[in-house]
Amino acid sequence: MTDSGEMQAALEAVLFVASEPIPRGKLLEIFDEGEREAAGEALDTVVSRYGAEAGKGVLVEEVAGGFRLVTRPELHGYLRKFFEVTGRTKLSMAALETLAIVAYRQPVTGPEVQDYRGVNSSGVLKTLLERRLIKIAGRKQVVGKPFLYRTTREFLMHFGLESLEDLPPLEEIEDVFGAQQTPLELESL
Amino acid sequence: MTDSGEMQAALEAVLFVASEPIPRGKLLEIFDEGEREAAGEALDTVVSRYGAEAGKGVLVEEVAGGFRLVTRPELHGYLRKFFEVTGRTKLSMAALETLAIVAYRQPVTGPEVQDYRGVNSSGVLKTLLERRLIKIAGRKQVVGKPFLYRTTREFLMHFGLESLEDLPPLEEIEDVFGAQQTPLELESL
Amino acid sequence: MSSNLEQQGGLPESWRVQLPIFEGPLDLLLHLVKINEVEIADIPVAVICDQFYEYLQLMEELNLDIAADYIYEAAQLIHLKSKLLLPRPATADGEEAEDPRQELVERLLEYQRIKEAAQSLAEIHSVRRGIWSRPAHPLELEDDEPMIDLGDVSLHDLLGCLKTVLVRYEHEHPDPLHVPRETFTVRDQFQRLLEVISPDRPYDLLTDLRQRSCRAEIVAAFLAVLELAHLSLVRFHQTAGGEILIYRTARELQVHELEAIEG
Repeated sequence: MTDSGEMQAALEAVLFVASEPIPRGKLLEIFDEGEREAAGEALDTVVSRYGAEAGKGVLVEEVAGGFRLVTRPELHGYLRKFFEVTGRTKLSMAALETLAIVAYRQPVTGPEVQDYRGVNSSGVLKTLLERRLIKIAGRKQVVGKPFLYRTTREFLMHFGLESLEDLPPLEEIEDVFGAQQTPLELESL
Repeated sequence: MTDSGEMQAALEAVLFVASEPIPRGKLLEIFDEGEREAAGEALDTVVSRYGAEAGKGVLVEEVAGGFRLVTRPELHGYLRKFFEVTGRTKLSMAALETLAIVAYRQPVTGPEVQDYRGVNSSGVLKTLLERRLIKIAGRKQVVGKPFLYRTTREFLMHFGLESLEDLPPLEEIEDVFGAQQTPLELESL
Repeated sequence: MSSNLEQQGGLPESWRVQLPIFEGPLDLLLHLVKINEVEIADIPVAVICDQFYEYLQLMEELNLDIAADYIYEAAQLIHLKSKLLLPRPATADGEEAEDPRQELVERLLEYQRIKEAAQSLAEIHSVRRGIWSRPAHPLELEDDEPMIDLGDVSLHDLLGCLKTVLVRYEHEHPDPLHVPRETFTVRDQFQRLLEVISPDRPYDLLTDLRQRSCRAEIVAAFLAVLELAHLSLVRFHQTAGGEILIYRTARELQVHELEAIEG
């Protein structure tokens, strides 16, 4: 027989990991059939415990026919602030892609980066400039004289490279990722 | 002045929403500068509260230089049952050996790993790279410029370490062939 | 102890029933040290070498693939064994020379430490495998795409991104469809003509050229005819009506002559 404490713990763990509301019945299915009634009581205990305690940032919400854990709405401001704080050290996948293009095709212009990625990349280039991962290295002598971008010393340091020559050649992508994925014809670029 | 209850609630909410370890300093940055000391105490309260309560499925762990909320390991069975997944797959002995070499001898190259293990290890290194337990951290400036490998933050998280210094100590190297060595017994050969 | 080992000689019988699986040659060596109940530092090379070799034979009998790593290690052991049979010369200052086993012993000790470390990682792993964290979903707070902490970005990620870009680029910019251009070589035409031209039956050159598929083939065929004439393999006869007839001569084609023709 599972004791109530363990049932509560198990229910809490499932609610914690789940990202969508879980119907009561489905939640109780993690226990044997004979235990479901006791488990129902344990669930009520978990719900009321979250509601009652002071200093709780999370509560159990019953929505759309299910239970889920959510942060208390009045704490929104703190969360917003937190994401501003952490956002400073984060890069989006778009930024990483752009960084990879600049690294391997430098010096490269904004329009060229856009051509590789198929989407406007000026915002991402700006982010990378702010993070000092890339720098402006002159202008290309073509119509419009676009800026040329290069990677910085910080870039090299971040990736533990002594010089740009240490960047793994494109062919090594196969070594690192395996060739069984999409066959890549590097010469065609 | 924010009261301690609200601070605790805010910290809990942030820990709940962030899915990765957050360094103490970053957590406290959501409060005004003058309040950081009180916030630090509130954080300690949150951590100890999670540790103490019965029927808790979730705990605050200090790992990879930060705090995060995770489920208690003994609830694995319930979570597996609910989410119908096996959770993290096992690591083979070959992978663990290779991981141990990278962890204790980092930065280390592929050929060096092979030397330590006596077997070709490139496949295992690739697996560990894919699971983000190790990363490429530059190249060694020797012939062939092999990649240097290091363990990642994910490695620390996976093994519950705050930093690499928390790795269980490796048995000290005995100086087998030290100065006062016993003369070799030839008949034992 | 040593004499015991020598008498014992081969592998224990139990091995023949259950063949342990080793992570590699060093793992096998450690195992041999263990079952012989000796210290790594005092490894009896001759005995271990024989047992190692016997294990490889066993693998062969069982049709197991013997990895090159094992064979390499076996060669090292045999080399070491032979070295130990020779008397060791004293060094210049009279000290005893280095034990030839030193390198092997150090490798084995290091490997043993690594194995122990791997074992403790395995124990931690088996407990912590049960820990679940919350998947990242910033609760409708930000409409951001997934972000990765700069500190976690490694060269591997950078290469991964580059690969994504290249694959996508290629997908969006497929190679223009091109019909492979047939190429006609003089050598092919040369060989074709040699087969159809005979010594006693006239072969009409213009008819042949008219049957070619395109101008490139005509040019190649014409050059081939000139080549045939140059090598005296054919002779020409022009009729009153203007037809050019070709006959094969008696001369044999030399291999080097064929190779010299543009292929």
